Amino acid sequence: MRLRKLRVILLMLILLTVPIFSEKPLEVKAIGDLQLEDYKYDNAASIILKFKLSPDDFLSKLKLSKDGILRTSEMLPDGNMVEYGLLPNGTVEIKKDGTTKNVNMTDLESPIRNDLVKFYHIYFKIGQIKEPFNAEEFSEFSNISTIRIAKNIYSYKAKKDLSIINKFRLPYYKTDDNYYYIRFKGLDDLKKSYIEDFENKIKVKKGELTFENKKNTIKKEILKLKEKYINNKKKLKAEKDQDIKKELISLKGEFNEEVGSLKSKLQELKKKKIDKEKKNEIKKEIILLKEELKKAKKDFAITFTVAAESKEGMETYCELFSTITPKVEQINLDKLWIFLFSIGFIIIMLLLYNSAKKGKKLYVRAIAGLSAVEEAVGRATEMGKPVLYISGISYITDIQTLASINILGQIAKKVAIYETPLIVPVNDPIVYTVLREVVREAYVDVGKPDAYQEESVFFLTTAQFAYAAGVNGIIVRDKPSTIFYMGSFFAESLLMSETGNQVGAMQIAGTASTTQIPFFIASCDYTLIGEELFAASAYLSRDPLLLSTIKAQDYGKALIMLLMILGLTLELSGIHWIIYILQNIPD
Amino acid sequence: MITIIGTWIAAFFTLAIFSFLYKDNPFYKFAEHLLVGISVGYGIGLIWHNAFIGYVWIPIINNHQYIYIIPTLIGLLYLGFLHKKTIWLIRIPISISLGIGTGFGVPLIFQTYIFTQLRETLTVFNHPGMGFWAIVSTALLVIGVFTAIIYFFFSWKHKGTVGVLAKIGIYFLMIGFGASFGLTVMGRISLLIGRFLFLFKDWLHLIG
Amino acid sequence: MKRTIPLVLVFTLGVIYFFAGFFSNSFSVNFLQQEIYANWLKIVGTFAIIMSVTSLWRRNYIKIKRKAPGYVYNYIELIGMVVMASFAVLLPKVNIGAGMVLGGIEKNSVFNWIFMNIQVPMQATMFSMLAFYIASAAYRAFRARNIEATLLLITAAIVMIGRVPLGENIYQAMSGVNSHFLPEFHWAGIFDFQGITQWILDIPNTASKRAIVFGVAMGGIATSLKIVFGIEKSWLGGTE
Amino acid sequence: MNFFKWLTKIDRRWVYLLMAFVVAFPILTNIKGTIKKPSKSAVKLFKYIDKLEKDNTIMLTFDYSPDSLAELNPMSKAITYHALEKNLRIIGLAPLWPTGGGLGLDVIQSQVDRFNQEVVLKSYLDEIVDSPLIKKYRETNKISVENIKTNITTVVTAYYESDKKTIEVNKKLFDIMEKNNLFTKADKDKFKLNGRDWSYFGYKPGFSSIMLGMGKDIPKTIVNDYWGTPIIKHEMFNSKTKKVKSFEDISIVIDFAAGASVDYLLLYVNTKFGRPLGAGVTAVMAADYYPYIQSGQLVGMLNGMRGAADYETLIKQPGRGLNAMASQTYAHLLIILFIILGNIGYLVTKKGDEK
Repeated sequence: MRLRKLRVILLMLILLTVPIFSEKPLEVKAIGDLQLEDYKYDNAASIILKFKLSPDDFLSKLKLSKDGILRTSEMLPDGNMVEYGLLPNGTVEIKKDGTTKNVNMTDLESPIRNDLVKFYHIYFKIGQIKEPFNAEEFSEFSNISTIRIAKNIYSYKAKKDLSIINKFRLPYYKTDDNYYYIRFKGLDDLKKSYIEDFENKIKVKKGELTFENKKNTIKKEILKLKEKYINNKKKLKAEKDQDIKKELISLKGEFNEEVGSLKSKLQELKKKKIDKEKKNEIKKEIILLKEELKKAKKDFAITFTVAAESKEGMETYCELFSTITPKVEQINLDKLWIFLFSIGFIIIMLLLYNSAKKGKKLYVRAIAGLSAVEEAVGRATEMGKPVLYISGISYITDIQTLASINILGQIAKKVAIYETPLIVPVNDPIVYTVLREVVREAYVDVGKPDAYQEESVFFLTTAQFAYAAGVNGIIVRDKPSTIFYMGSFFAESLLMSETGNQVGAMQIAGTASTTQIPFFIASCDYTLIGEELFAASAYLSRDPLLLSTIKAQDYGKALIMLLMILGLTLELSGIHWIIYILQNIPD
Repeated sequence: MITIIGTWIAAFFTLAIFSFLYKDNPFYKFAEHLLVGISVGYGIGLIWHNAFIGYVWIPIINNHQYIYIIPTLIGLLYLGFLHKKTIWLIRIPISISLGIGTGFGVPLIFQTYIFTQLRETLTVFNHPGMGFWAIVSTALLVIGVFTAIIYFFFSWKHKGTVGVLAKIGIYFLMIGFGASFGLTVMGRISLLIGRFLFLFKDWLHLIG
Repeated sequence: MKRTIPLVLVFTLGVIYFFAGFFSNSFSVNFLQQEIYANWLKIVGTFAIIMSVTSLWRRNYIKIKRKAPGYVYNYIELIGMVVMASFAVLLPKVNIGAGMVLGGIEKNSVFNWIFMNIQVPMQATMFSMLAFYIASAAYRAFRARNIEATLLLITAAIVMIGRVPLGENIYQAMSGVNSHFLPEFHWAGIFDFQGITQWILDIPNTASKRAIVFGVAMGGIATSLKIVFGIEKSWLGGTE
Repeated sequence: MNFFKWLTKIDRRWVYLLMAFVVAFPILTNIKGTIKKPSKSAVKLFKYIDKLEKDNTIMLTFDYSPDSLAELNPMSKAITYHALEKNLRIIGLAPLWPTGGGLGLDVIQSQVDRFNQEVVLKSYLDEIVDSPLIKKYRETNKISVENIKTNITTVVTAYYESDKKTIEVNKKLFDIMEKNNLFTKADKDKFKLNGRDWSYFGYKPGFSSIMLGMGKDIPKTIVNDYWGTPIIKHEMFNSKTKKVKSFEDISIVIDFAAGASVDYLLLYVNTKFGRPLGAGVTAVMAADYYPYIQSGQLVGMLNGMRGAADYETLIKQPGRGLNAMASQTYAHLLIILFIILGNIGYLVTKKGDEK
């Protein structure tokens, strides 16, 4: 009772702390000619864009100027634009600062060259055709496979283009005809790098002012080098060898070289002298930069350039701009329905739990493998041979392992009553400590604490196949009459269960690892499939309180089936709102 | 030389493990126990260098991130295991990882397993231009999911209509398991081929 | 006390982290999810090795002390562990010739040599033994006892043929066959094992796996909630 | 009737023996399998790589341990061979598993050896063996000339590895050839030079930070290669015209995986940096990744041994994958035979019992 009150208080406290950690949302703006329909914030660091895009959009935006030349452009780090035009003869025309020159494609740096190579392929398709483009003739463009987004960072208020930080190619999520969703992550990082940019610039400027410090650091470096050299010399001198003499010489040479270069740097620095005017100029620049940094910290914006790639690998760019200021959204509304469903499930579960507490009887159908548990333990007792229990090879946080722990609790009680020996080799150290206590407790519960043997539960090893080898050894030597496999299993499942079959043990398995179920079916007498594993502990204990949760699971599944019938009917009649509820954009 | 010794030792242990197929024998026993011991030792080595030095020692001692002393102290509660009276202390680190894992897991399970899977099931017909065969197949998919869920209902006895539906459900489940079985065979035989190649080629040099 | 503290911790952390998934402020994302979930738990988990070592030691020690049958092998287990661990942790990184280093866990260390030449071959051999066990399971257990079992074994057989070149060879050989009764019907399609395999994977296999996923998800959620709300306490391992 | 009863009670060790025989026989007698119609996903990957031009760079990531080497080595070797044959540049890396570090090197080195031996070294072997560098190594380690000849690059690299100056000395070998005018121009290009044609980083801890870093600057993130040489010294990373700077300059990343690494790489390589991703996975995992091929997030995929066999068929270089196909076919047939025999025995004895 006290624990329950404590829980209510704790829950209230947790809910009260929420506003403390709230953050102030930032302003949102969208500009440009991208037909941005909607956007959402998934969490503090990611944004979901929804926009409309049709093949015609791409084709109409494909840059083919009137002279029939394919063009693309690139923004240089200094903010200037360079325009590249691919001529039909394969050479490239570069326009920069108003001047034009022609070069060969091979002379260009790689990213832009790749773009042009792709353009060149487009030439083959459209070289002879005149504007306007006909979508049918370029069917490959209607087959968009990737959407690429380049994001440019802006300081929103200054509206000053700074630099293209990175280009991203994102998988999109397409709903119906031409709506695309894109999830955009890492806004936090972007903001950080944007601010870092400023800070670095300020550092550089400051460095220009304080060249005295540089001198000192160089002097320190020289001292360090000397120390290192002397140490190495000592080490080498301790040994006597011809080769080492050679190394010593080379070491000296290297040392002299490095010190020499440092010294020449020092002299260069000495030559440099900054007059007062220049100093003031730099100081002013720093002040300006600092102001911008302040602005940047407050708000910054991002431009998205959308490009699309057809499945055939052709790429077309469409410079659709939109500027969005990232803001922080407190609650992820995208997950609202998940929240409602989970809360609903919790309420159903607690209601059923309460009604079970009041004594309402709950029916649960027989589960074949579990009805056999009693028989299996009885068999072991008759034969005077041990019962072996394998709890899977996963961690304690795995729900399958948790289910397995509960099942062992029940089985251990039955085993304790008959005083049949029990062997539990465990794969994970934490699971081992828990299982040990569970088994001890079971023996105490049925009033036979003396029958409990300390070494019946033990840790074997965490390595998958070493564990399987160990278990195989135990099976062959101790010849258990009954083996339980409950929990999460991987490839080792058949190694153990076939060996168990070989010694003629009765085997009952239960796992939700779908890939291993067929092997258990092949080699075990009974197999609990999937969810039956989770129902097992409640079923075995026949505890009405635990059985109530099985009921809750059934309600959940009934809801899923209801949604399936309803959803399919609605979908087929063209109403999509259930899909809308279930809509979540893939990561 | 060291590689040749290695190959011979590896071949010995390979054969020792294979000998279990005939029957349990001292060679297998020796190999098995050595494997268990070595694998624990290997775990100790890896945890010491990667986890203890990497996550605990370097951050706290070298990088002065003293905040990590808190999880270290929590982790040290596992030492309670060494004595009967303090053994309850290990419940604390366990309860922490369990609480965080389960609490965080619930919405995630809802999202990845239930919502996504349900959406995929509902939109199966949303492809224009499906032929007759495709529609039949898709309908089968939906029927399969539906009936197999009914099999997992614990509140109903498998009798009457429910019994028939559950039966159909189990048929689907069995076909699924058959497919898993068939798919796995190739992978497992590949591994056997790998071992044979080691024995015939690297060790005995029977083939080029 | 011994039970209340863990139960309260599970409840508090369970509720906090349940909500953390829905909140998107930096406290939730950066602190709760990144720092504590990812970084702290990693450190806490490091110390669990203490229990594995003591348990292994204790188990073998008891057997050796009692001189239980085959206790010689318990010596081997202990030696294996101690030798391996001491190469990694205790011994210095000294060059011992032949390009090998005594201590440490680097590629040219003795530790790694033992791993590559003893542990790996044994594990790979254990793994490869599955090929034998699959064969024997297929021979012994895949009996057409009832419709369920028959479906399982027929599906398995079809998929197995569909995955090896044999499947396409059969299809090619059969594609010439035509029926006099139903000339329009593409008879060879029956032998298109690759195609049938793909269909099995896409339709009934997907259906069955999806249904299991629904069930497992429900069971998983229920088990998680039972633990958070303290309905299920067996993980505490005892009532004390 | 007795026969069928015997059939149901046959000792399983006979089953094991038959299985061992069926798998071992084609290996020992070198029976090769053939594939007429390679799988679609393999063809997709092949076409993508085949379309790449000379000097494009591909990145291979090795995320498997020795346990699953048998399944993944054949396909990684086939793809490496294809890339080298097409004169693509290769970057190798083991981002997730420490044990993948050595395996990846073995794969790339073996294929590089194949080329260097086939294309260049065979013709000029005598000169190289007598060069002062190799002579010294030969004398100190007492290795016969024949022994060195069969495995020259491996020996050379092993020597350099012990010296931790791989790239320098590798270049020396190249220089010896060049100084003595041993190269024709075609040969010079075909010679696979570490640092120019391929570069191997080994295992680098810190998966996500490594991936994020490589998206911006590879030399800055990786710093040193497998042997500890700063990779900025490699021609691949400092060339003026064909420099590899970040993921942008990598045409495709191909992951050989025995674990969940494909999922991670989808997230980083494909989603974050928009680079094409291909995969080679174990047969057991393969079914999980078909949806990604459908959505185009994976360019293509090789599926277990069959995938390797498919790829070997496509590049017309039969190797372990195709060899294994014979064993696979027999083994599959044997298992099906077992199922049939077991059932005949079961049905007949059941009927007998009923009578």
